[in-house]
Amino acid sequence: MAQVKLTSVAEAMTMVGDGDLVAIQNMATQAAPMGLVRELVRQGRRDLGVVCLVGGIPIDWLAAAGCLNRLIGAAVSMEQFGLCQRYRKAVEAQQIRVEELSETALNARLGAGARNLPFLPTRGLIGTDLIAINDNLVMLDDPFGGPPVVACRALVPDVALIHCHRADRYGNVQYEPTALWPDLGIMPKAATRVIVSAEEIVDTDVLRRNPDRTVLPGFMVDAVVEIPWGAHPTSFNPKYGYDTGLHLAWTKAARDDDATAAFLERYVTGPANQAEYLDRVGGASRMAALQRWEITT
Amino acid sequence: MAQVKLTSVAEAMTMVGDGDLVAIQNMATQAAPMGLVRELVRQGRRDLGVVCLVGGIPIDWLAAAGCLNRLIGAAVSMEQFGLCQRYRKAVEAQQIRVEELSETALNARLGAGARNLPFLPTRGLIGTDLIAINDNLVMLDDPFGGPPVVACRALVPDVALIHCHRADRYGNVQYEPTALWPDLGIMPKAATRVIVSAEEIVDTDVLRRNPDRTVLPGFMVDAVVEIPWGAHPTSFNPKYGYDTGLHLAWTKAARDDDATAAFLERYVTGPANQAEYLDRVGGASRMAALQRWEITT
Amino acid sequence: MSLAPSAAAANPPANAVVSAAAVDWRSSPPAADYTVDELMIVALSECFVDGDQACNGMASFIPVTAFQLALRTHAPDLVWLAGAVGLDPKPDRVPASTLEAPLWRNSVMYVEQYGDFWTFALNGRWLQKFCVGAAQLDKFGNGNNSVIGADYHRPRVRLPGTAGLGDMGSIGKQLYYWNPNHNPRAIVDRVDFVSCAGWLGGGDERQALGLTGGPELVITNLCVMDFEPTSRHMRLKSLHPGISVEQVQAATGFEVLVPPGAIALTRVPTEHEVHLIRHVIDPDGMRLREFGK
Amino acid sequence: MSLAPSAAAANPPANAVVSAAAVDWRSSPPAADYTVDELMIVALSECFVDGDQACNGMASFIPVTAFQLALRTHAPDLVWLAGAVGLDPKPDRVPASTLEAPLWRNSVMYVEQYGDFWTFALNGRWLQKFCVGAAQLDKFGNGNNSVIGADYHRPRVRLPGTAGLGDMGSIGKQLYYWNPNHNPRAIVDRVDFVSCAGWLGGGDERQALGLTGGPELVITNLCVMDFEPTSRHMRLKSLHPGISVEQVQAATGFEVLVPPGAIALTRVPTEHEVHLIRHVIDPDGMRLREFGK
Repeated sequence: MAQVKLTSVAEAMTMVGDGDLVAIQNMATQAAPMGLVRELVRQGRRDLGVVCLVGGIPIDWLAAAGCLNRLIGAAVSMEQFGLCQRYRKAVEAQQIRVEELSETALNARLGAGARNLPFLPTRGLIGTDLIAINDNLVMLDDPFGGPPVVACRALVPDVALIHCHRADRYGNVQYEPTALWPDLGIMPKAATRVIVSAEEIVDTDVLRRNPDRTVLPGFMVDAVVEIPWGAHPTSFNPKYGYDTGLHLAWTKAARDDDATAAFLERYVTGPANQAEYLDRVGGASRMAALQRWEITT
Repeated sequence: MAQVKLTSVAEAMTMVGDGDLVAIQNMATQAAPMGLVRELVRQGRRDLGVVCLVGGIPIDWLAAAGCLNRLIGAAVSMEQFGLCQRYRKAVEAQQIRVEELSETALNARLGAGARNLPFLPTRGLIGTDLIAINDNLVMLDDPFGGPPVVACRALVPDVALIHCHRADRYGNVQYEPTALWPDLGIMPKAATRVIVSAEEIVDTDVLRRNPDRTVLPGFMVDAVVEIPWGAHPTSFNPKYGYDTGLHLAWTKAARDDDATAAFLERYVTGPANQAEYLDRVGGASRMAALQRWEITT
Repeated sequence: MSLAPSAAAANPPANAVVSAAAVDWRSSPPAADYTVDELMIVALSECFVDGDQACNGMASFIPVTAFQLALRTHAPDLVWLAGAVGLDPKPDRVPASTLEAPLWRNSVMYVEQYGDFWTFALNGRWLQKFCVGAAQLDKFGNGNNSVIGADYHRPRVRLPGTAGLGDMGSIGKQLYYWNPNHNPRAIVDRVDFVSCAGWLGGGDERQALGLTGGPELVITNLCVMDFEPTSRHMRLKSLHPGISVEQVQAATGFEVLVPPGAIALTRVPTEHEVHLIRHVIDPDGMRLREFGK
Repeated sequence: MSLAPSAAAANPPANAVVSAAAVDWRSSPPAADYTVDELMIVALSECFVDGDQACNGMASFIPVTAFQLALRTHAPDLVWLAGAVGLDPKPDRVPASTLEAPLWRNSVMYVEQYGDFWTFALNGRWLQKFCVGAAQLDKFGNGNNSVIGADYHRPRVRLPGTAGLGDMGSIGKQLYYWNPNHNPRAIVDRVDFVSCAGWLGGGDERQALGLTGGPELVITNLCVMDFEPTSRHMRLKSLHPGISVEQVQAATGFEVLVPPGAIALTRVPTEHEVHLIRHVIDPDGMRLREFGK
């Protein structure tokens, strides 16, 4: 039915080049493609831009590793674990330039990119200071004589990084019933390339049992890799919760340059593969606890 | 959690007034809220407008009964059963005015209506004759210097009629996994009022088993009624197929004014309720055959 | 196969649980041992009534506790969209995050965000009240979660970002600000950057832009404030028991309007409300995290 | 719980079925007893190759049979979105409707229409070929499914309506018209109303509007036609065996361009192709409904 897209994480991430604009799935402490993000750091990508809805720990790790020079998004926060301190410092040092958008404006930019429209309108943001500072937003009169709108210029990320519950080797992507945020609903459709990590690669016939749960067709996907627990330390409902302990360890390390470097070496660049990473973060017993959504510090 | 919306079909349809613009779910031979539509005819509504994606037999019955004076839609067709002849004759006699839109233009008009935006753009229709004849479409330059778009004015139907697999008494609407057309995906969200018929009214706890299958929240719905086999003679996958025999009987009757009147009396205005209607169209044994998707003439 | 109506359609039941809760709520005496978190929750809860739809975002322990309190007392028909995802959920208790799945356990619907949630929010008929937590809030009810400092591109402090606030302030919502730490750096004369549109420069400036809705109330650990209808300037509405006008002024970065005459006292939680908050809705005390505990 | 890779990831299997089908297809001799429906299906099938995504609308028996034939012969990696809903379905046989659920049985994905299908179609990278059935088709490849008559608001005949064609003609698709009843009222000098944008007035008029794609082929029961690249005027490409240029001209409402020299013959279906069409893909002969049978 289609081409085989299954590959290794190392091979997949060579599709991301220095300077690329990378859309990353992530809602605060949820559902980030962490296996793919760690590989970006390991491969030493530079001058990346990030597009995110509400970015959390992957943004902070990429900022800490010096991979980023710009970000387009609605917010960056780890919610209960606070602001992303390495990201924040890099922005304050003007090393990362931020295009801050409201959620409807980000959705409109991505929706226009996905549909090959030059812009889409929103009625959000009117009255805020976020319009004047942004060349990608402009007030536009309604041609029918109604109220004006904010035209949001089409945004086409170079690549989108997505994590899912299961996929087949052709890149058909399935998601279990849970929250469906715009970073899965629209972001990958806007991107030029899509790289997907899956908790599990399954035969296509497994996907046919629940065609309503397939969220991306294989023809949109350029590479798919199997990374069990691939969203850790973010949550991946319903399979597992976020890792409180690793988030806290990171927020502590992030206060200090040496501790940050040691943390990145131990958890990000050091492990040669997902199995080594999982060993270092606590192995099967810890994953079992997260699977029960236990809050383990 | 919310207000009770459960009522009778007769009571529900008093929410539709003469002259209203009524959005009707229906894709050719699929998924039309026929129990609600028949009640519209029985109550003798006049000067109605219809909004449909691809309208089939409900449009033809409404046209035959003299209920319509305008239609906004992408097509009217019963696919294998041919054009809707009573609708066609009424249009050719200039009794029904047609605003014909491409699918993306209809979606854009409804999407703008649903989101309280004055318009949404499409790149469909450019080059066709459908733009010049329509005051609700206008070419608009891209404020960022890209290609022009067709601005599609917001459309807000007065009421949307929807059929679903199950609902609770609060109007939470669930749909089994199957095709999800824009007349369910966006049309009810644009309408001022929403009336839903359900194959079955269930306890809310039944809906909680599959929250991903709930497609409309109760707060959007104004009335919900239980009408088993409520889409007959259109199909309602996966529960039942379309009724070939009744479609053929209609296309034959529609050729002749007397036969049309007799058909409407027998199947539309005559039956006092859904049980009587089901008796006249073949009762439980016929429904069982449709449930097996048998093509029964 | 049956052609008969289903049992659920034929027998709409009385909602016995709701009635019992309503009786308790009405007859319960003021609590002697309430705390300020409970006072704020009760005050916010009163803003949400039957017929409203409420939703919450990240780190919103006070709003999610307030919504659940309203549902169990005066507003049994309130619709709650937990995390802007889960419709009418039945969480065991307030969890450690207000944007993770444990909050929306046992929902009736998972609302897809891109198409559905924002359609509901933009439409103008639903979700017409929104609770806002902002790093900076000014005298005209504008919010800032973007940057501290004069130049957006050279911020002294980078804040998390506007997220949904940049929308909610502009699309006709009634805004309810809450702040558990009323201080002059948080409640300021003018925000450094408007990332949530309030009454803008005051007066009819918001209306002139074609915006409806706007800031309604500010609920802090010291008082409840509203906005004077002509100037749209922040105004004292009620003092929490034991707090003085002077304390409020000292904690505020501008001169709060004080209406003439006696200042009302914020209603004290009832024993029943305190019981629900402490033992039923939030037994783990997650709400105290908003107070740095 | 396992931390090891799944079996499906570790063992990508060879696709044995596809290979066998490919061999049959290449070595099969021309069929002696093919019929014109099969000839048209084969001609359309050849237009869809590996890497393409194909979708179909209502009453499209020839396209859906052609897609399935391509999948079983030269294009095993073709992606088919049945009814613009079901991804890679496995229908038992061509059913009585090409827009009802039996066509998309056993799909990998149900594509939601409003958000997803039209996003895929508008994007410009996918679904780049589209089969069009039009009541009227003119010499520049414009289609009409709207009205017959000079005044849209006073039609002599009300046709079904543009549905998706009004989009597909304008958003960069390569259009493949099929018509099993080539006659001068259907293939006309100028359509009464353009409801599917083709080459418009010919020449570079389409390009001047910023439109890419455009009509590629017209496959009828008499011949295959393309469009001359400069004038964009319809031109004979191949004659079906036994059909003359004169028969084509007599059945066409304008003078078809005829290239100099011998006219090619449309390729005759192989025995294998006929077998697949008659006995595997469409054993009920639903495709003959397009010929009024």
